[in-house]
Amino acid sequence: MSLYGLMAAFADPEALIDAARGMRERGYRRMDAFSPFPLEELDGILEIPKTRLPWAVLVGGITCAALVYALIWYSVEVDYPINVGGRPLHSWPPFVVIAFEAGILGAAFAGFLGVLVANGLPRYYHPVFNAESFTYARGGRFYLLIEATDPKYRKSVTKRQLTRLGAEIVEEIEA
Amino acid sequence: MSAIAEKGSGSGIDIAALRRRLANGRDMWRSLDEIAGTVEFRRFVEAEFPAIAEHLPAKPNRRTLLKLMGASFSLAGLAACSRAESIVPYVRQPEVLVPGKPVYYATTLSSDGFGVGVMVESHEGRPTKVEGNPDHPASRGATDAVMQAAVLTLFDPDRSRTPLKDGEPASYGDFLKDIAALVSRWTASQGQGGALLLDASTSPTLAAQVDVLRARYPKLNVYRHDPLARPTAGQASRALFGSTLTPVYHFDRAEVIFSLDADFLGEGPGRLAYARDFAARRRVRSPADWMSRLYVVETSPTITGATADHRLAVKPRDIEAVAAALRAKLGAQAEAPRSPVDPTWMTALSKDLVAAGRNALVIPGAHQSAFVYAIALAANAKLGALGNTVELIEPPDTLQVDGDLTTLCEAISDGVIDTAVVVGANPMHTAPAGLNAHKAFSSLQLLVHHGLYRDETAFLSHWHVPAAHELESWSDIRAYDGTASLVQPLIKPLYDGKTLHQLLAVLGGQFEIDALSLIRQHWSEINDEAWRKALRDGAIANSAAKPASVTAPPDLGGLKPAVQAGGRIDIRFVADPWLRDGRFANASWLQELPRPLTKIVWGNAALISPAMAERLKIENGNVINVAANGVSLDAPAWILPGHPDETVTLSFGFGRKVGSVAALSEGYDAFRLRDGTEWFATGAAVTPSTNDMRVITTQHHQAIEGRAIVRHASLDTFRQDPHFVRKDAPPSPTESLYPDWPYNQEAWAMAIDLSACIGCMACVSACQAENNIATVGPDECERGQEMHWLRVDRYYAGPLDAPDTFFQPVPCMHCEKAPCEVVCPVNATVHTHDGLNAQVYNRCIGTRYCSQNCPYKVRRFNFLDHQSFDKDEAGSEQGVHNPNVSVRSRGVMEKCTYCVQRISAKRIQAQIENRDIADGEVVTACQQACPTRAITFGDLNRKDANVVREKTAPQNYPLLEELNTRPRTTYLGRISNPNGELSKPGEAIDD
Amino acid sequence: MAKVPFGVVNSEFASSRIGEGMPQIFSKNANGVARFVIWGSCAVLLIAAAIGVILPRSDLVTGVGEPVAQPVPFSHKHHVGQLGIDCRYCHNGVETSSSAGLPATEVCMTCHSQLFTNADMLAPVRASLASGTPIRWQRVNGLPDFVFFNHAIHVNKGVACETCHGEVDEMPLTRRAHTLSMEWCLGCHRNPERNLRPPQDVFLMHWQPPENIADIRRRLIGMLDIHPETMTDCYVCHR
Amino acid sequence: MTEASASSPAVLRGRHDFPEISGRIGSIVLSGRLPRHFWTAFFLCFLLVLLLLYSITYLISVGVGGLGINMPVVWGTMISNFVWWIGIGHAGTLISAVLLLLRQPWRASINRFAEAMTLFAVAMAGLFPILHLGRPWFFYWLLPLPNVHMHWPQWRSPLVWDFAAISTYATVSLLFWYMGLLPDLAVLRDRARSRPAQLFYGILALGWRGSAFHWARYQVVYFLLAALATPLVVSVHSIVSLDFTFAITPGYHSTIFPPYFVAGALLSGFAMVLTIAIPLRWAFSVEDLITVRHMDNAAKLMIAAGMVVAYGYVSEAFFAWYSGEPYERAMMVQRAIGPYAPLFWTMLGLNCGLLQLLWFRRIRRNMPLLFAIAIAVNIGMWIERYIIVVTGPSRDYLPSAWGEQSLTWLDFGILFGSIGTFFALIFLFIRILPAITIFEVEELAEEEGKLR
Repeated sequence: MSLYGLMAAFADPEALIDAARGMRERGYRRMDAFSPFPLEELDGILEIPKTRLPWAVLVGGITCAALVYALIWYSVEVDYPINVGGRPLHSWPPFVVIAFEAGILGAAFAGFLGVLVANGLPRYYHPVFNAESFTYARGGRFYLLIEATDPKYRKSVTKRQLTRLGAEIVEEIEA
Repeated sequence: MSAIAEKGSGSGIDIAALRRRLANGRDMWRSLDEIAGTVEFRRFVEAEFPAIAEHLPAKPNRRTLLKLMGASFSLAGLAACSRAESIVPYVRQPEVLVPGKPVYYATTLSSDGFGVGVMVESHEGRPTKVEGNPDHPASRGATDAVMQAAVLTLFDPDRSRTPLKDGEPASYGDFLKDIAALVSRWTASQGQGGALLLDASTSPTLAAQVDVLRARYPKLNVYRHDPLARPTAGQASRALFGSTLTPVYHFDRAEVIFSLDADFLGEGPGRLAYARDFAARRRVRSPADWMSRLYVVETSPTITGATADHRLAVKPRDIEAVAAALRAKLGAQAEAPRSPVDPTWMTALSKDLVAAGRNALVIPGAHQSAFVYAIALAANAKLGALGNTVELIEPPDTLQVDGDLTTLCEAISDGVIDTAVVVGANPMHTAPAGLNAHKAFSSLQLLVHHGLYRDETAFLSHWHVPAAHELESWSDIRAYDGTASLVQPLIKPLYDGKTLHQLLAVLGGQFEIDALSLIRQHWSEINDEAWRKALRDGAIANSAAKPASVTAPPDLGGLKPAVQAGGRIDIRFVADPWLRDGRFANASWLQELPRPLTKIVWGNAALISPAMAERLKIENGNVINVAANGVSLDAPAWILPGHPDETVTLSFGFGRKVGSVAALSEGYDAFRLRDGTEWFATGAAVTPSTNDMRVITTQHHQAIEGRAIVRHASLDTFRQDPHFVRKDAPPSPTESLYPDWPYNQEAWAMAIDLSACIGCMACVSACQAENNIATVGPDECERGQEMHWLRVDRYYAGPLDAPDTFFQPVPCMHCEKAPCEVVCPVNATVHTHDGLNAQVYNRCIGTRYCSQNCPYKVRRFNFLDHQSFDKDEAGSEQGVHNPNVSVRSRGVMEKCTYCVQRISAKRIQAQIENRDIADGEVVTACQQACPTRAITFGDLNRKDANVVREKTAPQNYPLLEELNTRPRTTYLGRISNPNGELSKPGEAIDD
Repeated sequence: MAKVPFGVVNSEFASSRIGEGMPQIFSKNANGVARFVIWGSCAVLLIAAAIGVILPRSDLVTGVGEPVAQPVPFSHKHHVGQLGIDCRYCHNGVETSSSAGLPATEVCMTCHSQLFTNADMLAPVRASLASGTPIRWQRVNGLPDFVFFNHAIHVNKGVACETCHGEVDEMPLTRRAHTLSMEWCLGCHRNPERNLRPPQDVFLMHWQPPENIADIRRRLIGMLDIHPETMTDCYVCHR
Repeated sequence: MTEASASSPAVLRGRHDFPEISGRIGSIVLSGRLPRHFWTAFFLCFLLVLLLLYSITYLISVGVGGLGINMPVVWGTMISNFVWWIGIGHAGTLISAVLLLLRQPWRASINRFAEAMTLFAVAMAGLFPILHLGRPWFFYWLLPLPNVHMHWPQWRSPLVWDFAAISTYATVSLLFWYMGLLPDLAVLRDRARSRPAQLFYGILALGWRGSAFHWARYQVVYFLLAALATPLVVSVHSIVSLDFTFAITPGYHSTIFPPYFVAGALLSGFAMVLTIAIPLRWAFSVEDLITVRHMDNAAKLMIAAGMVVAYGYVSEAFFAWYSGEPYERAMMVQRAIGPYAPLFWTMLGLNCGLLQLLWFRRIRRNMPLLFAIAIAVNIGMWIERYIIVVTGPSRDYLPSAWGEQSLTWLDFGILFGSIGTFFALIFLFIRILPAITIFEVEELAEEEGKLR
């Protein structure tokens, strides 16, 4: 049974942010923070890279719109051309409406699936859940995880540092 | 379930009890509807028609019965419409018959006893469609609305199927046994106490058979009961010329026509021919063309009055005064009587008539008094028209009778008659009010009834024998001009019915003889070749009556105007244009066909003038009590613009409750108020009540709202400005955002001449028959769910009391830029290469968006399951269906297709023969039926096509052209020809 | 809705020790199971779609190739293949009518009053003639009621019997040779050329196209005045 | 803390802490102890669900002829119900997406149930185009599916656009809603004591653990979804309005429809938000989370939307006159004095007249009165849609074809059935999922410094 890391619980967001900053200053890199709601200050501290998901959304949208438009074009020009109300076969204005809706749908799916894939969800079993204090049941505390694989990680040292930074509970969690 | 039905359900039918109840009065029992819920009815259906019984709900309602009505329970080809998976060939294939190809037979249908020649389309021995016979003088290729329904009545499941003795099913053999006893009794007594009551008929064979019977039984009395009889032509000509003659008119020669209450376009045996000639004389396509002028004075609005250039509505009692005034104006009588008509009007009319001279024509109403009739004949003689526009012929009806129903009833009461044989007539429904025919007939020793239905009279009779339908019979009949026409069967009698000739032969002791040999015997003087030709043509060549040459006396042969009765209000009786005396009451097509002027369906109403409604403070549908001749009836009032004041129009044909369809309809029975066979009653009383009765109409809005929908002008205006249809009309858009679609092959199109349209509704009925259009029933009609693909709109313009009436047939316009097509989400309505706006029923999912977006509102939706899509479930009601047209299921949109099945058939034929489709080869059902040729159909890409000629007429315009839908159906603006000297009341024509 | 003092619930909650337990509620396998379920559902959907595309075209649904039991086991193989009777001898409406026509009992009996007069197999035919009751054949090539097919036009424009009905001369019991689905009909209506042959050859079985068939077909289109652009109009089949 | 919340008075009332917030919201779901009247109301709604099922069964077995529709007015309540429900659906997306984009933090307490309302309203709306069909079992012919009939949808038809728009809208709304639910599902997962509840919420939570890395991506995509939903929500009702605008029927053929329909949608949507929120906050005593300020803001938006709608009415009438089109003019006159005039004037009274009361702050903050106005607007907006659907075709080009339709029990059965089903779904939602967003309220409390 290997050790996954140390989980420190803090009472409020400010304490977590301070602790994260402190740990970072101490050279820790393999960290993660857990909070019941997003804390934007952590992005810089944890060096969270800027996500490329917006590009996925854009590509998803454009692809879906183009595919649907192509399907429509194929159906009216190639597969079964029919004179409908004397309108041209390729009546682009109405077709754009459908392509637009399809684009939105594609973009939304790309975004939703993208965020799941990028976040590795669903992930029902995760080591952090092994921490007894880790729960959102009471609205959630604010947690800082130092992974055991961090080069600076020294079990007792790290634990002490965390406690000093205001952690209410620090526990070791198994992988 | 209706209240009526509930009343009856729960108790079994007991025939004896029914008869007892029936004995109490004429409307005691209602219909199949009443007994529909009973155990007996179910058992009956199950035993006779197991296939139907499966689909019969536990408590069948009116809708079910209507659906069952669609056609016969057990038609000949029942084997052929079994499970779709099995196919049944012939055992011996008839030589002329190729499965899949229709065969046409010439035959003749009777209309009030006179023949109109038809061609009947038959599919695998199943007659499905009636078309006019172009070679027949009374049809000239046209049909009317009623004739179209002949195929429907043929397959009517309510038809009587078995002989009945005292109401119980019996065999024909038993009947013959009883008749054999009668024959020997009559032979012994020379026919003493015997009476024969005949329906109206001009059959020469019948007349000959009656003569034979008379010779055999010298004491036999022959009566005729024709509730719609119009005997005055004979009376007037006897008074004037000393011989019984009847007039035949030639509208193709007439320049000025004056109708004295004659609805020559809508009624009478020659109406189709007259309408054709009349319209031909009013065809204006260029300013150089000329048209006749029609003056009408009438006692109840008719389609003839609607077509007139000058129309006046007068009370029935005033017609004689109008006639007398005319006589005075024409100089035959020095002193003009008091005229209800403006003298300037009369002066202008008489000047016009005199100017036209021998090309003038004065037509008396056939139902008018002999006095009016005689004045008209004398006027024609005076104008020199006799022999030109009017010819007098021997009446086609040569049967001599001993009296009418009244005489018969008197004879029965006097004990002179103890045995009566009723052939075809239904006196228990159509007897006049004062005559207690029921009592008289009940006292008969033996009453034999022969008829299509187990009707009111059949219920009273000791023996009822089912009659063969016209389409099942051999017979002969004369047309209005005396042409002897042959009736030949299209199908073997479905229910083993007998023709009237067979029945008369049986009475004469010939028990085994068939109708064909009786007819052939009568016409034995013509050889076999001529006979075959006559069968092919539908008429015996050169059998029309020769005109008699007569000279009119200076006086009227002693005819005097009738004495005016007291009271202010007159009643005008009319026969319902479709149901006639009620004999067609069980035909759902006719019940649901809007009446030309009122657009009322499934019932009748008491028509009154707007002024009278105002005085009585009543609205449409309020019940009024009409009392005359000591009796009264309640009827819903209907305000008809242009109706003469202080007059109530009551129509016959309704109030019948025998037959499941007839029972669905509402309305009153006007026979209950009628005295004798009079068409008028004076001194009536009208009392409004607080009740309402439902009157169902298919057009709720009558005004044209100032829109350029029906464009019209007088002939003078047209000559000044041939393009009058462009005047005051919204400009027609010439450009479209969309490029034009090429139509390289055919480009089907239609032109409808509004000047020629007389609103007779033949087109609508023909469309219904051709295209398997469902009837929906009164409740659905009331909700506005009727299905006619083609409707004839009727608009009024001008003053309420003397409006102009316009008819406009509206089929699908087949727009090139069809708004309906672009909104269909599933491509169920699209354009074809030849410019048809096709409707693909099997692709339709019923969003109804197309109808929402149709500015002409010509699409029709199957809101409910009106006819079953499923062959198995439909059972035998497919009998009348055109096999080349899909039967539409519930939830599907449908509309006029320009009879695409006919286009397809002709195209396939042309392509097999590797040629183009000729102009006039494709004829739509509406076009074919139209008596005035108002509808032209053809290919726009053929420069010589008729339709192209019509469309290049200056008065051609597309309906709602400002919407740029580019309709293929266009209209020719209506042109009338009013007399410039008369500022017509409510003149809306000259603008 | 009546007001409920929320405090009760709340205080009860406050006093409990909810959520102070082990938050790991799934085992380590759960992630694998989740992946399996996700990819599995994708696979099931794909398979279902494939079935939806393939099944309606398969013989299972269309009934192609399945001999239909008939009251009389009539063999086209014998009559056409071995005896060489022309199609039109029995189906005599085919050149003129929408319906090719099924032979009347009489037609069967023209030969069978002489041949196999006592065969048991033909008893229903004899009975039919005697009683006047038609033989109830089972339909093999059926179309829905809203489809109007015309034999005459096809035969006259060079579409052979064989093209739709297959090699009936090899069918001991008649079976459907093609799906007769709209897709199949349109296949030819959109591009009729490749199914044409000179009209005089339409009744031949196993017709071998000559070398220059492509050329012949091109000329046939013009000679027979065939306009493929008009042949996909809905009303060509649906009226 | 954002600018908006800094410059305006606080949204929440009182002081809160995280356990209290999560506990109060979560226990509605997990304790399962709901007021007795909750179940009574649910039962009443369930009766209406049964009515809906019966009506649908009747409709499908008898045919659309059971409704009051006829020729010429072949569209009826199925279409007006559809437009009405779609309109109601709009407020949810607007509150959650647009207010998110505008960084309006007060949306936090009401966005969850507003989104749920959207979903259920769209679900109800989605029912009607199918029930409207003459042959509903073939509704899938609107989809480009591979088939042996070689069928394609007719892409030019607004009904196909509708199909695309509604299904996109429903899907995107669902994704957006579910994404918003993830953190709250994690809370419920952790709070759940029983194994089934743990599994249920656990599976739905997808193993959400609130990692900062996740939050970063989550926020970007959540924001992007909101950005996608905003043009979508506008396009959806515009497309719905094109069903009418595309048609040449008088009264339909009007360019004002798209903006006017969107405004109408917002009006009815906010009315429905109030219709649900006012009883909800009272019954569950969450007046301190869903405060009077929320109600006040919604009321202000309502009157704003209402004024645009009123402008739509005026411009419709004005352009009917100004166009010089006799058909448009006649239709407009007939709308005001014809057979549907009583409905027309009722609509004006409810949607334009009564709404003016909301100018007064005291009325906006008087909950019973506000509730009554919201109900009135709901009714008024249904009438508006019905009038738009029926008056045009009942008075179109050819006077001979003029006619009115009637309403049958079936029309009402389906309408009330759908309302009952909608509320039944809302009740189920309240029972099963947190009706107020836990994490956003916590965030808001944090930002407002309302923590104990």
